[in-house]
Amino acid sequence: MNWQRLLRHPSLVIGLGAATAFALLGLISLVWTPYPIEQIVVARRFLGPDPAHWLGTDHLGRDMLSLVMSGTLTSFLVAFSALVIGVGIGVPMGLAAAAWGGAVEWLVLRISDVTFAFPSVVIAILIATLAGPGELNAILAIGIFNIPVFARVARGGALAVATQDYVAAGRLAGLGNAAIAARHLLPNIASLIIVQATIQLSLGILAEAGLSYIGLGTQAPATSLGLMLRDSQSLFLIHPWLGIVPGLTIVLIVIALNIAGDGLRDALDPRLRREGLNHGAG
Amino acid sequence: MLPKRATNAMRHLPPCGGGREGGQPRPGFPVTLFILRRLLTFAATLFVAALIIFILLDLLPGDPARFILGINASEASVAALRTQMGLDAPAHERFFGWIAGMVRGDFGISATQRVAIGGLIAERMAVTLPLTMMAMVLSMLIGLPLGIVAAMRRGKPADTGLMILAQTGIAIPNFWFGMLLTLVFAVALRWLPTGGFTPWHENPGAAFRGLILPGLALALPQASILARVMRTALVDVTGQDFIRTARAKGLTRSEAIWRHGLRNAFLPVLTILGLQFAFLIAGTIIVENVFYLPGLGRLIFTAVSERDLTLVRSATIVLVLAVTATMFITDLLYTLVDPRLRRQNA
Amino acid sequence: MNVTKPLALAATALLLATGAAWAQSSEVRIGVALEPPALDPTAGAAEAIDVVVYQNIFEGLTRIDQNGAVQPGLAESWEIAEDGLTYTFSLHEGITFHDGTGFDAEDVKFTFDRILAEDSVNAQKALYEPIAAVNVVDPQTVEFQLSRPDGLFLFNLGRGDAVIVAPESADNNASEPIGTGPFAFVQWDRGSRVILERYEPYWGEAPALTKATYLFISDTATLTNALLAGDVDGTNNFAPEALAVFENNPQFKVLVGSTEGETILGTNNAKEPFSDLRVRQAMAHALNRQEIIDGATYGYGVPIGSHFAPHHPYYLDLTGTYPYDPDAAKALLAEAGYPDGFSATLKLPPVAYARLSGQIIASQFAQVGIKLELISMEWAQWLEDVLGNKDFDLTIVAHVEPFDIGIYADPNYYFGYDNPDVQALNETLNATIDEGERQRIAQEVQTIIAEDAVNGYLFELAQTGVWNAKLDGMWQNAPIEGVVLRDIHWVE
Amino acid sequence: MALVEIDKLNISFDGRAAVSDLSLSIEKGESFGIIGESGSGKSLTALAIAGLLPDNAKVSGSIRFEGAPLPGDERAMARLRGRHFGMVFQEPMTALNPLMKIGEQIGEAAELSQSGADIASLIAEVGLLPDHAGRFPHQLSGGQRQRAMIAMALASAPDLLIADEPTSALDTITQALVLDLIAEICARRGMTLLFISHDMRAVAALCTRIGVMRTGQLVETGETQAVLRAPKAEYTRKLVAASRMERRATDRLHGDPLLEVEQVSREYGQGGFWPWGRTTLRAVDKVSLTIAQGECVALVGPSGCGKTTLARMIVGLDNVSAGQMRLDGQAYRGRDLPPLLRAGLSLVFQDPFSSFDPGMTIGQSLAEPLHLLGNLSSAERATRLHDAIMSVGLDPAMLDRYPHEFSGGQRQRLAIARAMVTRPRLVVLDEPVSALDVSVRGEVLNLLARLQAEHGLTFLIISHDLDMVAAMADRVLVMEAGRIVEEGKPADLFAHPQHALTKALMAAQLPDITETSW
Repeated sequence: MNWQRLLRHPSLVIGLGAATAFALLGLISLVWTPYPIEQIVVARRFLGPDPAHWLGTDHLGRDMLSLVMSGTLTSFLVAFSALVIGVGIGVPMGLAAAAWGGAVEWLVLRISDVTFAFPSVVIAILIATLAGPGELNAILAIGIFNIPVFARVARGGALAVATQDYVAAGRLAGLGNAAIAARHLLPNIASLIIVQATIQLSLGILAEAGLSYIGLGTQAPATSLGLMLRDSQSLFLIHPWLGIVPGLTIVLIVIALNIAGDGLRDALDPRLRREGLNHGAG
Repeated sequence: MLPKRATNAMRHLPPCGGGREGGQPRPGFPVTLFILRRLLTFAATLFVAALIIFILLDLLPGDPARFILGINASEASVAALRTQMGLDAPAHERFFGWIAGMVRGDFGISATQRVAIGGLIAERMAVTLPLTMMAMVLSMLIGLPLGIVAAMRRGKPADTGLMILAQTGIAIPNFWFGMLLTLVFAVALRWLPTGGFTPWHENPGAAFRGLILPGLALALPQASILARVMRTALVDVTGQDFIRTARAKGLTRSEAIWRHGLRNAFLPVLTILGLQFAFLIAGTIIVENVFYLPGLGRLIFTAVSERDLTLVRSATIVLVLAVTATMFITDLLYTLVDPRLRRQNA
Repeated sequence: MNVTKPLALAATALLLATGAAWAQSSEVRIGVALEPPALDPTAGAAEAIDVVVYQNIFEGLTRIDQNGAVQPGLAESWEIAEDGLTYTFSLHEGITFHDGTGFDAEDVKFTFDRILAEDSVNAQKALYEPIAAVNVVDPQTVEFQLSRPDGLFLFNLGRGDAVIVAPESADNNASEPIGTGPFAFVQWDRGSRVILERYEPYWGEAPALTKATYLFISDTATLTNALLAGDVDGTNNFAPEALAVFENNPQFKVLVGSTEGETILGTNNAKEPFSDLRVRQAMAHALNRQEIIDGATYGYGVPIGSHFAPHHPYYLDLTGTYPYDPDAAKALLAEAGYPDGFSATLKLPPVAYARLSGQIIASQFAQVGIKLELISMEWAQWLEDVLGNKDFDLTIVAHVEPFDIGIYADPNYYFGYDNPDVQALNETLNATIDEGERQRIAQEVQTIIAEDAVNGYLFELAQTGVWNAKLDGMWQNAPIEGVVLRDIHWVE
Repeated sequence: MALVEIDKLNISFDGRAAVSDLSLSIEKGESFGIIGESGSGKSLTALAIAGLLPDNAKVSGSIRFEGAPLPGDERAMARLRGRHFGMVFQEPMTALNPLMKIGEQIGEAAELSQSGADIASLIAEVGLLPDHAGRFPHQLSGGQRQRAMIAMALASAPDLLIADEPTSALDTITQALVLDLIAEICARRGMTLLFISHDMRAVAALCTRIGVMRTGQLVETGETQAVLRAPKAEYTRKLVAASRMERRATDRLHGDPLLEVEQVSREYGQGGFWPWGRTTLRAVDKVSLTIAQGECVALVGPSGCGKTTLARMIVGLDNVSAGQMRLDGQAYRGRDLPPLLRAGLSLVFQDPFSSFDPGMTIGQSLAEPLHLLGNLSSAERATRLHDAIMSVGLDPAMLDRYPHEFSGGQRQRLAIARAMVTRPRLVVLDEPVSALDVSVRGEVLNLLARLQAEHGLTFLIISHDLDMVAAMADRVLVMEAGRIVEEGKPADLFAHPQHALTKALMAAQLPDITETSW
């Protein structure tokens, strides 16, 4: 597999390119935004797009472009951190279930069942009441939700790989369960995990928006795309622009990620078309 | 770069560990036993979930008694109310009391609303459940036919167009979509109410109308996902040997897909439908806010902000029950649809 | 902004075209943001309870009118003894509760005994502590013995917390309220609405409305849509940011009035560095009130310089005490030993004015070097953290009790202000009945707390109602919480 | 008039030719066979006749059925297929709709062709029991499924039966039965047969005329006996030669016992976590056997007889339920095999495509067992890898390459190299050549024989291929239902089988191609 082969999938190139562009836009906000987003000048609010403020200003006179940049970063950060939690815990769980089997597998499946039984919003509500709303809450809620998703995908993929003779060959060579999981199972389900990760990333961005919208996610003075939508909601009839900008940004990022996921699926392995069907997750 | 997997080899894998011919007739596995086993797992899941909820809520900061009495209440009044609400008992007594109560169907009394929680939850379920069902049905009515059309017209403009539409549908946050729907169909056209809910017994028609817009808002992303899943599943099935067999029998490609493909393609769709219920439940919590529907999600939301612990935990466990029960039912349905699973147990 | 105008215009045009489809009738649907947790105003502090029941289902011996004045209620008249310690009330005749039971002096005695009982769960029990005894003279006469004079006694009797309940029904009032008011409770679809209907045997003048429905819509955008679509006829307090939707729309009328809500930057006076007067003065100088009012209330708030409602006759304009002056703020901070400012937390309850003001204040404070960390919390947690445990640096909250300057005399109150002078003045004020004297004392207290910069004084919340243009009789001001239906009617 | 006439058929995918310039004709009533290895285009040719090629196939040339060109219209073609063609495919498991009962599937075919065929009699005709009609495909054995497929193909009373590798997924005994059934039915109904297989013997047994295909081209065609006895094409000659097994084993002196299996049983609990509802399946039942140093022992038996389970326990992939094994006198129960002892054992898998991790280089895979020997110096490791790959006749430069770069035969050599890298004494070979094309089987077997001779290896071969066993083994063990039922030298055993199973296995042996007497 090389880059040229990947580049033969236009959807992957377009999707990945667009998603990367948004991620970069967010990353730039770490070092530079046109205006600081905490800086409120009420007298300057509701300005339309003009050379000083390319996307205008919001209800507190903050620069919309700066907010979108920073909000994109937050959205990505939340979704990505949640992804790290999901992959970091879910994949080892799934691998352990496949490699050890028996009681370990039973336990992993039951843990997945219980975790899955809690809708992410409910997790978010419970955490928010314990620790207060905020990005961390959103990360945890989405992350916990991601765990069983990755556990199932990893287990399913690893079980298929585990029936391969080279895994038996590894066992013959004296490898233990952990070594089998690390040497043979993990690398061979990596593409499956990457594709699922792309999907979960896009779902994470949507979930962050939803959580921020009901007030459980990102809190001012920080901003996220979901929070911008929330703030603009009641002003939609008067200043629709304030809602359209973050709303469209979310839609575009999610589409970009999904297209990239589809492209990756096609490029990495045609067989994933069938296995990686967990698109409902999220 | 990532390794290419030995895809050919997979085809040759025996279904179980034995010889590659994999051929002995297998004894049927008793279905009742399977159901019993799933039921036990189901109950265990619920119990663990209840324990988690209880532990989390027991840690909650904020005193419901203080909340009820507000900013100027005296310490004595607050303490009196706390005792009255039974917040002084030890944790394990409260937990098992709660569980035992639920088993009897007694969910206790709401701390802030002072009425039986069972009734409160039942009232809210009369909104949330139909709403979820409505969304489920709508998403199937929209998603499945579109998915089938796309699969049948694979690679043609109709397919591309539908899949672009589906991508967009997945990407639009449902609460935002809900608001846009309201603006068009309720505010501008006045075809449907902006929100609110008329109880079923009062006017079933009005109740139904009240659920259409929120149902649509919830259904859009799920319909898009379903359309994609349906399409992929059908395209996959189309490549299977038994479709070729069916064509060899004298069916055209599309006849073969209709007669043999759809039912098989429905298996992955069923899995997704089961998962979707959980997302719809989560989605209702958000959408109920947009349409001021008195659903279970808002009940939990309000109860949390009022620190009504007994209500929160019972309402949460009911949500968890709904999700778990759906997974259970999906399992059973799967067993019904797929005869291969009737003997298996994993 | 150019893009927005056409859309707003289009929406308006559409509405004009379709018109308010609602047939003129004697029914009204009112949108309110918060749903009450229960409907018994004597057993909970939630403002939302009063919004539904006050003066509609329940009545007190006196009632407060829309200007905040005390009017006769269930008591048609009263006499006050010379010493101000004995009040004798003559009750109206022929009053019945909605369940048909009669109302008499025994019910009054029951109500107040219940408020003052050991296990009382009345949120405002403290207000009624001066009552030493309630004596039934005859079925139409009841006598209150006070342990000390109380200038606000008649007002307090008119509050929702002191409405008269019957012993037969008091225990069920939380879910099935039974009072003596012009409207009787019909049903409560929890999470959705409360329906009231005119109580035909009402003792007083019959209201024009026959039915009122309160719809609970917390989301501003949703409420906007509901109003525009005609699903709701009005709301008593609409989020100011979206008022522009209705301001130039002839289908609607916007009622802007006053409330008793002094919005303050609550400051923990007992804690470093806020225990230093210079720090508090610096913060006062750093506040740009007008920007906060514009940003958080879209200009609808009235600036205040102390803890007192501007529409009250005793009000003294003290907004100039510490004018907006960042340089002075920096100088004061340097003098107090914080030349580079300091960091503090700002705990915000879940209300729009607090969350918005918090962001603006954080931005303003940043300019003088004070770095604020905003912490959003639910009411229950806010009550526990801020009010209960006094675990906070700064907070923003509106104090909606009428004439509540007395809280500055309580050193245990959450902002921890301990000034013997104010405490002494408050005691005198409570015992004083002479109007002129009361005004003088009240103004002195206002001045002291303003100069001490106990809290940051921001603005008086405005009441911004949006109603169908054909509705009349709504209260413009909110001297007390409630949406009083009594005078509301449709006009052609 | 020929029933089917193919003229200059070309099939290509994305510009790559899969079948080129193929012309042949099949006469009414004859049995025509196409022989070819994987990728030769034989199946595509069959699909082309039935109009079932994949969408992305580019086709040119003409195919005529009963003198008329195949209709281009999908519906007309479908009806033609339904009435006149019957098809049987290789994998009966995937070729049957898993969600429909057998009877319904057969009934559908009858209904579509309007043949009015009776399902019950069809089921009886293919040797199934009446109650099989009510079963789902997964409830049948492989042979039964293939019989059901045949019944389905017959339901339309077709003129032409196309059988595409109908027996290659079946075990020997079942294969023979199914082939007999096809031959018998064709003869009885006077049906034309197009039989496609890589198995020369099966084709020889069934067909009057054959064509040999290689890389999309028909290299030779003619009367079966003529082609097989006197092949004209070089490729045909090679195939014919490869299909004959020569005995490679020489009588050797055997040393002391190397492996002793003592009363070993293996039971599987089925039913999962909960204790009730469990049933016990005894896969291996008190098996005892001894293999001497330097011996080559073959374990034969039908699928599901427990031979693979036994092998897995011997190599330490699974634990015995009862009994024990000894390697070099040291007792073990399976997975408890200590590393150094493990190094003395190795296993060569059946499927060369799945026996290498696609993400690892050949060198990494080959080096994996080396850590059983403790810490080797990197020079020592390099030497071992070098020796191992040289010993199977491959280039050490291949160590840095990835599995997908190799053909099946090369991979099986590499798998053998991996088995040799620890310089084991006992090598277990699980169907070592059955997944390989006929033409490379001989090479791999020769390699194994050479290695055994050079290194004094002991072999345990698991197989159901009696020819191969006869060629390789010193001693044969016959296994059925978890027990060893007969044992002996191959010559004796096959000449005078005692046990019913051995007799059945012998009977199922297809006659040697040149022995077929038509």
